[in-house]
Amino acid sequence: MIDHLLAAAIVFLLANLALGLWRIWRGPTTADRMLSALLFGATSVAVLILMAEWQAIPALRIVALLLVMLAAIITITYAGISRASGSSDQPGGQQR
Amino acid sequence: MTWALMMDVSLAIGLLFLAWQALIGGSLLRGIIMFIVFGMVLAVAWAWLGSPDLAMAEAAIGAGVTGALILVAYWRLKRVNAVEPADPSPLRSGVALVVAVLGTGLVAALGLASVAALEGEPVAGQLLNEALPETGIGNPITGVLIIFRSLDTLLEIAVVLAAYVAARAALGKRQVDLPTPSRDAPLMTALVTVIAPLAVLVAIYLLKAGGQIPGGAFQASALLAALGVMLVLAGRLESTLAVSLWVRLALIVGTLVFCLMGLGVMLFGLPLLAIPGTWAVYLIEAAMMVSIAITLVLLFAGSDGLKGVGR
Amino acid sequence: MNHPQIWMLLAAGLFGLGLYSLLIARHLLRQLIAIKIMGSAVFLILVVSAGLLDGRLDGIAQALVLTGIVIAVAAVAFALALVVALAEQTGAVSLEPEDDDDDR
Amino acid sequence: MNLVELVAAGLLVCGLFFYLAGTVGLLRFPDALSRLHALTKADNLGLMFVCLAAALLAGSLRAALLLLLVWLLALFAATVSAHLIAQVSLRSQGQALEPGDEGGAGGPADGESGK
Repeated sequence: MIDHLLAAAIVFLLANLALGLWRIWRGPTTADRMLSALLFGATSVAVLILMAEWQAIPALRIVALLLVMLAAIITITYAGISRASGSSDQPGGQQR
Repeated sequence: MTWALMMDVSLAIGLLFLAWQALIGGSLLRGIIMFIVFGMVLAVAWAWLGSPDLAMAEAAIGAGVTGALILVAYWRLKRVNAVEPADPSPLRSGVALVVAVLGTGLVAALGLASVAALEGEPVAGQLLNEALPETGIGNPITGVLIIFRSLDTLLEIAVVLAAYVAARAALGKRQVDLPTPSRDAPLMTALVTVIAPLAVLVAIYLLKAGGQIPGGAFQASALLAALGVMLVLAGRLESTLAVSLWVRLALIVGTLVFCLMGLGVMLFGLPLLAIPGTWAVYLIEAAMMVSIAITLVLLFAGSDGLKGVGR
Repeated sequence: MNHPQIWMLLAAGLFGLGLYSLLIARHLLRQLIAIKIMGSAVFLILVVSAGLLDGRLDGIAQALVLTGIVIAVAAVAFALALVVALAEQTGAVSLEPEDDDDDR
Repeated sequence: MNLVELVAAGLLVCGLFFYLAGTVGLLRFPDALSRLHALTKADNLGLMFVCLAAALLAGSLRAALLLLLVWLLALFAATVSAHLIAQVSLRSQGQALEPGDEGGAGGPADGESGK
């Protein structure tokens, strides 16, 4: 029973990710795209934690830990780049 | 439809969609971000396929370090105002489409044939499982990497070193600038203070645990490399052209220890590259971890050395 | 991995996408991403075609792919150094001449 | 299904609800800053519930501590990431700081908002 729930939760989270993809695809600003990368980080971590229970592979928790650090590193890189290059967004990237 | 089938299908569709987005259409920056996300989802896919080792390596290197490398290269290209190439001609797209469809068909046919040919148990894996208990190493992947296919691994760290030397030769003896602007962000210090010691701790844990459970030198060095990249970007490590003996030593220590161990055992009548015991496995792994991590960080920084920066 | 066929088809699809993009893209970074994605497809094929042993993936294939991931990142770093050097010296990020598109 | 599993299931459903809320916010909110606000808060709360549920199911102190570490780290990383992304977003809302930086690169056109 609980196995089914875990599996359903993982599939739900993956579907959630698919929704988040729309925001990356759409933008409109690069900040939005990074935001979605953040969403991917947070959701993949939850997927891995649940998968560790479902498949009974404890090592996946360590993978989740690595993924948290990784998402932070990517954001720092991106923020650094967009700051150092003045403006990463084209003028059209302004929001309403 | 079982849950497992749903997982297979949704991960496959997601990966295909992300690859499509990363490669075709849209701006290059969007493509790069999509590629990073592709790496994250691929890490989840490896986990789902039952390989935590590959998931760790993919998360830290495939998505993290590679993503940071490509983003920084994009930034450098923008700074030198490189001319962006025009769109390809329709004729060329048509030819490429035909080639790609043929290639896809060929790979699909080969792949499906190889799956269909998988009747019995895999012989090599069987032999591996039989031979593994004698070595005292519980993790089959570490066993393969260090004991059974040690020549591959030795050549592999030599290739990583060669890539560093070649990249240095390509960029020449000059300072490459890096986007290190977030140094004064108020929360950055706190983040670095927490993550840096934790990452070192987890890396050492992975190295030690890698003998028996998922983990090992490659995963640990991937994590350390990702940490190094973060420290460089947070302005805590600065690239320098000053050559330091320690950095040079750290670059080659993996290859050096592996070679010395491989040759040294011949003095005791063992064959070339034989591993005299589990202690040797851990020694080689530790040396490899240091070398690969520092090589990847220096490749990222595009420099000869690194120096710490005070606050 | 209950359905290896799905993963094989995924690998073929990734390979085809990468090949297509490699052939039509002119920006070197885009071509590099294409090669990386083709590489991921190859890794998938390698692991999936090795099959399962007692419900676990084959250790040898996993070790080979692990090696491959590390080599791939080193190769990418080298390729990026070449791209940056090219751009700094010639101002181009493509290996093709700008004007004549249709001569090949 | 015993009591522990029941509690874990409840926590899990709570967590999924917050994930859904975060994604809805990401899709529906009008500007980048409010989307940031929705995503980083809701998702981390969701992650907390998921971690609690997983810790209950795992039933070992070691696993629970590791999950706690994952959650704390995620919370921390999300804080800093949100701060940095907000900075970027604010800066791009104003004028372009170095106009020379853009045109020459041939317009990678990040802001194809018309798309």
